[in-house]
Amino acid sequence: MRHRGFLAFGIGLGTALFCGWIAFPYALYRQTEQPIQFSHKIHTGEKAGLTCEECHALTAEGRLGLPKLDKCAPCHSEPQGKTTAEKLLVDRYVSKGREVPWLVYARQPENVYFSHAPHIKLAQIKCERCHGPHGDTGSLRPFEQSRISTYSRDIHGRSVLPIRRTEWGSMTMDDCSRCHRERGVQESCLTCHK
Amino acid sequence: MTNVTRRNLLKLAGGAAIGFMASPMPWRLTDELAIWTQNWSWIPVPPKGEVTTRMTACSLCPSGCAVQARCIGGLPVSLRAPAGSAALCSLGLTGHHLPYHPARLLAPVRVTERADALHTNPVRLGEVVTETAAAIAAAKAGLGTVAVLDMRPGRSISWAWRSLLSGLPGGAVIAGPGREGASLATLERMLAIESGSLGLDFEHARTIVSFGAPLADGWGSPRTLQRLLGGSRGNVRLIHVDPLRSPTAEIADRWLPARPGTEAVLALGLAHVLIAENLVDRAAAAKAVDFERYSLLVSRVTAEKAAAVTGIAADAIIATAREIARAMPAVVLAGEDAGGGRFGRAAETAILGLNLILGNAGKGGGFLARPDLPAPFDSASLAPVQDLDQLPDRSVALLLIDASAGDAAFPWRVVERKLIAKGGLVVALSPFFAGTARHANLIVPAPTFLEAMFELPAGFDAPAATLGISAPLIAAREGGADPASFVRAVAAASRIDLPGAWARSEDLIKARVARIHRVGRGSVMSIADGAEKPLAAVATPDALLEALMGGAKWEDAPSPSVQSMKTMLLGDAAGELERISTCATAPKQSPQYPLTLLPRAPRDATASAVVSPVITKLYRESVLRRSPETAVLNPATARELRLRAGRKASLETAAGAIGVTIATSGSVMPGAVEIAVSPGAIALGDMHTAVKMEILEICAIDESGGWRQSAARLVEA
Amino acid sequence: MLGIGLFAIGLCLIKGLNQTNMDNRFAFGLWIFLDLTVIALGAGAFFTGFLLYILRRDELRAVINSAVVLGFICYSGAILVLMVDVGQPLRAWFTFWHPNVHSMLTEVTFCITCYLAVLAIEYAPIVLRNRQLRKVPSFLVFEFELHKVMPVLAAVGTFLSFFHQGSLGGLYGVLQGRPFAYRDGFAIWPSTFFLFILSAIATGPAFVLVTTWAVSKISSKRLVQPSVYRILAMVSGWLLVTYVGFKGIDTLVWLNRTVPRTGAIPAQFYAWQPFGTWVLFAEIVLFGLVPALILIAGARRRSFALQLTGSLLACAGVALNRFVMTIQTLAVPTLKFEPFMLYWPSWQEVATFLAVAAYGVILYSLSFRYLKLFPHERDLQQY
Amino acid sequence: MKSSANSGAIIKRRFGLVIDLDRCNGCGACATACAVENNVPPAFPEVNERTGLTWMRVYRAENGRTFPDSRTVYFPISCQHCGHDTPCVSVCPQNAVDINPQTGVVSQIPERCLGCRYCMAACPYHARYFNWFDPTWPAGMEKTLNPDVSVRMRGVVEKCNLCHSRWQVAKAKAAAAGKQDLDPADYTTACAEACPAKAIVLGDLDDRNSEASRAAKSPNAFRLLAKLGTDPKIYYRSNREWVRRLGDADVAQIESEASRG
Repeated sequence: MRHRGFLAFGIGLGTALFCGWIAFPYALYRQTEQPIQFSHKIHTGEKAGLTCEECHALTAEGRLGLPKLDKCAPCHSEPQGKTTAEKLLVDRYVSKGREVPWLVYARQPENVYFSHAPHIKLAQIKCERCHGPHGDTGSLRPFEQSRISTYSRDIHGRSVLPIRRTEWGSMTMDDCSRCHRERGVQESCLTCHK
Repeated sequence: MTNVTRRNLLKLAGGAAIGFMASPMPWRLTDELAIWTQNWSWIPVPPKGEVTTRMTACSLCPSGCAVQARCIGGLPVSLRAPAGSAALCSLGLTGHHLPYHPARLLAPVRVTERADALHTNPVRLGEVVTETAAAIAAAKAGLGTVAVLDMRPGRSISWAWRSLLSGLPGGAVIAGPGREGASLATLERMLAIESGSLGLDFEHARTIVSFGAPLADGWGSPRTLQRLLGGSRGNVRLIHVDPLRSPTAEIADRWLPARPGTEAVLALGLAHVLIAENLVDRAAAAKAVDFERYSLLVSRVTAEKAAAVTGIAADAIIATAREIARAMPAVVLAGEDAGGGRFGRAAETAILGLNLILGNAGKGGGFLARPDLPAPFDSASLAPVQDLDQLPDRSVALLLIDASAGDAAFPWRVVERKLIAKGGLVVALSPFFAGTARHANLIVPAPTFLEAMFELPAGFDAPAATLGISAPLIAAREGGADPASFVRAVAAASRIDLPGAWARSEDLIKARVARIHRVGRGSVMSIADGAEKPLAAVATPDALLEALMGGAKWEDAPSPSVQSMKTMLLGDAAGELERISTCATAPKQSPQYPLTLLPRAPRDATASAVVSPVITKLYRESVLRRSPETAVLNPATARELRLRAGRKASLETAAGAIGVTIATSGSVMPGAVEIAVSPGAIALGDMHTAVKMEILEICAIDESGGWRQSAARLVEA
Repeated sequence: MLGIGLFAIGLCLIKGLNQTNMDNRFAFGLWIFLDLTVIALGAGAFFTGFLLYILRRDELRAVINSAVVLGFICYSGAILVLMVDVGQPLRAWFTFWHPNVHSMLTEVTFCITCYLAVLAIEYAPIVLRNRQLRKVPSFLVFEFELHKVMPVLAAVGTFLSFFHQGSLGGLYGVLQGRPFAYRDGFAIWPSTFFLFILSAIATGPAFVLVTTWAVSKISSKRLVQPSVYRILAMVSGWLLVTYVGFKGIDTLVWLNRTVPRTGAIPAQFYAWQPFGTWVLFAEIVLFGLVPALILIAGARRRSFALQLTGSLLACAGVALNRFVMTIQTLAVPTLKFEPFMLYWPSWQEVATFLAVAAYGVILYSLSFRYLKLFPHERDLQQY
Repeated sequence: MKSSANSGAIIKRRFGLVIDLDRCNGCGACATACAVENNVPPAFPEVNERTGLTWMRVYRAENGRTFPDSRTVYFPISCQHCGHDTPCVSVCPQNAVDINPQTGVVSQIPERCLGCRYCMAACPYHARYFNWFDPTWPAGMEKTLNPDVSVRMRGVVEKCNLCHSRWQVAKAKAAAAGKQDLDPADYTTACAEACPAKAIVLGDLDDRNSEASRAAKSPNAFRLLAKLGTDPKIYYRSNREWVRRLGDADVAQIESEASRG
């Protein structure tokens, strides 16, 4: 009798823990593949020999983002090699002159005003500090987006817990303000929010 | 293996509860839900894209202010005045909203009335053209005449209309009513000017005598207002005649609140003092063939008599006359009657006559002769341009309304009266199912501001002819129709061949620009760098067009001489003025309509068919503009008539009644009742609220299509 | 009633607060005013607890359970309404995660939620005394344990309640932008902080008295000894006297020192009908001093009628005070050129509150039916 | 640690507006421009002057005399950005309101706000507005929204922040050029920019040679409800004595047209 009671208790506990720790994080995120595959390694390697700045350049307004098609077109007017990605790039985008609808891992939410300029130019922070070392990744991982908050997993933290395994891999408000505090930036909501 | 007891279930639940608490799920869910509320899918998200700045000009009123548009991904998100040029008004600041206005038409429609509400059913453009052609045929067969109501005359499309009408019975282009400075036509008649028109030289005037010209409410070019408000105010004096304590009265150096309807007497009284005290430019005055009669006539209207009629102290009138003479050049404007319409011919003649005895004709700071802009093409015969009151009643079988470049509020009653008994066909070219177009049977959607090229001929208050072009920033919407090509189509359908090689409005505008370039006179004013270079320095017509598209303005060389063979101080209103000068008395109120109704009509309420929905900030969302449901009285008047503030009442005139709430304010003239005119529900983009009877609909009207102040009464509910 | 109310709540949550008649000027409306009142009346719970467990007035054991249930209802009800009142209920927890320690509202939120927990725990043993549940051995143990810590809980509860009753008063006292509500204070708390505490503990017992009487009328049973009523009346009466005293002093200080310093003119506050100076009079004398005297007299003369009227008046008084602080404060203009405004609640607002009231009644009657709210009930039925 | 020193450099400004009431003729361009700049939605049909959203609101007031001596003045009123004991900052339970140390601007963060409206009760200028409705624009008009300002959702408070997005853009531009501080020419508010009479001037009140600080020091300059001691950063000026009395808090109530009878 008594023993069976504990059994029931145990089952309850077990299932709950399983759902909470394993099933939930899995269910929370919707995974989408990028429109086409892309290898930073190839482009930065001796093959193309590009630097980060050549594609991700800072504009006079202090904006910085993904390269437009005109950056890709010169080399990719013809497929470079046999990969499907190449074929897609040329057929679907370059030849049609359509921009590639990349899914941006690090896109900040609508209520955030973020400019790369002060971080790169003034504070001289390295890209890896926030974006991690994907300059030499061979492929693009699927884009993960929370089904509820619609936030990209990259900005809301890889882990479901508010803990950070690596220096990068999470661009939550806390991460921003931690860094700001370390550097003694005078902060207020309006410094980053709009 | 185990029998399920209630207690076991309890324990299972307990375990589960503890388990969940120990997992990240509940906490993360709370967080995610909070973030969800910050990113609701139904909250609009602003556009993304690169930021660019593009130049154009505002086509929403004849002032044609230069506009600098901030664009995201090529589409304008905000409009502002370029550095160094006149600031934009609320209409201009929100002009880029209009292409998305809920009243916007995206296909030709037929308007039908069911259950006393208007409905629209889409029709094909072809049908509209054939029906119009049919109506033309019917007119030719003797059913009636054909007329075009041109809400923005002076554009080159007007020539297209005029050549279309030239062959048709009674064909005439009617200059749309409710235009600022329409009174200048009267002055032109007094000066017997055949060609060209008069331009007003505010720039050099040292005194502006405004008879009800609402300068501070967007009347005329914003430049004038900014001169009056700006730092350089020192060198221009404003004398304002207005029974309303209006924003213009607020900024005037001298305010003369003459009783509504007594403006003519005030003008004659001023003339009397000017002549009696020998303050006039005799030489100039003597040019007038009827000067003797005039001075005799005004000699009857002594300052004291004028005072008795107008309610303005005699010494104030005398002082004003001297003030005017002291600070010449002084330009005298006949603006709007206290009801917002034109004064009527007699008053206009009396008021504008002051200019002639002050010698303002052809003088800097006065009225300059202004050669017309070159026509876009030569044409053997053109239909005349007339005013509405020159059109006989019950004559028009086909009325075409061109509201493609803007609209203005005016009483439809005056137009309706012109249509043949069984109501002829009314076809409108308008971007919106609003304003004048709502009275049409068929509407062809024209492109609106920023969607197409619009030409901007100078407003009445520019000393010389000018031309600007409003360049399109947004691709025209599907289903729209170009006015010029509509004219062509109608002409083709009714076998009228039109001169000139043009198919679309742009062609007409380009043709006109080319002709300006050929004339070679004047200079081009660039907005970007404020530089002014002679037109001769512009190499090709295309170069000129490009400059104008970039926000530049062509300005003709001023030609001050007004050659006039036969100046008439009493114009064609001599008889009426005789009557006024002899037996004018202070206006008496009829016992059953003891109040004078004075509608307050700011520009953004009457100068266009629709406004941006954001204009609600000035009306419904704040108390800056009075509510159109509030009738405001002087406290004394209210006491006299036993009306209590805050009560609901019905405001009644001979023409109708509306429901209002009574309010009192010391700023209202005793015996008057003020009501604000504000954009209607449709104008503000609310297509669902039922259209209410609006204040202007119960005001008295005049033949030229304006509103007059009217006798009214308030009956508490 | 519950149904309509829930529907109204649904409207407010789904369509938004445009369902209410509140506006940018009347940011607070019926809900906040009633919340404040209800919470003030709910003070009976902790104060009786305080008298019983701390001051050891054992006669009050007769009403403590009922008082606790009342408190629980009032507080949970108030919180329910608040959840509808805020524009973004799903973000309410931010207050705990990113609290602004300077805000009176933060104090209120923290205290009220904590105290609600306390009440829940105090509620537990009453539930557990239910005959059915007594069968479960572990529950018995639990209940016994609870009883030992009850004084501690009472103490904690008392502290929390004192604090948030105060904070509720502070809520308005700190509004230095609203000369009508702003008060000078001691230390960091404006005088209203203490006045609210006083008025709450003064009317709390009165409310207990009223409800107990009402219940015994409805159930037509004698529930407590007349002596209990007398104690409640006496306590309430004397506290009310003190309150009125302080309130009077505070008002004088406010009129003669605080207001002039803000540049406002006291007379202006009462220049607007219907809120004339009569409000001030009613608040202090009619519903303050008068009930106080009636209560004391009633207690002295052992006249229950007097005790009851006094209690009713006192409750009305505290409501009036909360009304003035909430609604009149917002109605009085601050800028010279802006109008005086009034507002009427929409049916959604009223219905929402009625729903909560209904919930209160239901919960109470259930408790009364199944639980032992009045320990002496049985014995009193004997004779 | 050059970088940290660099980014930590202290810039302290006190931006404020100086509004010349003798120039304002109540045209409302400031209110319109503000709404366009800050994505303030147009009114629902049900909305009235008590539930509307007007970050910049123009009040009409009269001198209380009667015709023909009656005079009208217009008070453009936005958030007054109080610098001392800011009433709304201390009351917000969850830090949705704070003061930006670099600009002195009082912020209101809609994403943090829970809509308790305590700050609105605290504000003596009624400069804070609550989103009673979900924001909606006519179909297609969302293409005209300003990308630098986030659209607020229903159930939160919003108010003027001196076009802070423009400040952010100017800062970014400066940073891109390697400059620590923005060029004053790059930053002005929409209302100041739109005013046809140039009646509104934005500037750093601490910067001795800014036009604003000079105007604010003129003898005819005053601040609304200055006696409350909240040190607002919006100054008004008028040469007309009755206007100054209207603006200051120690004269008897004057009948206001704003009451609409």
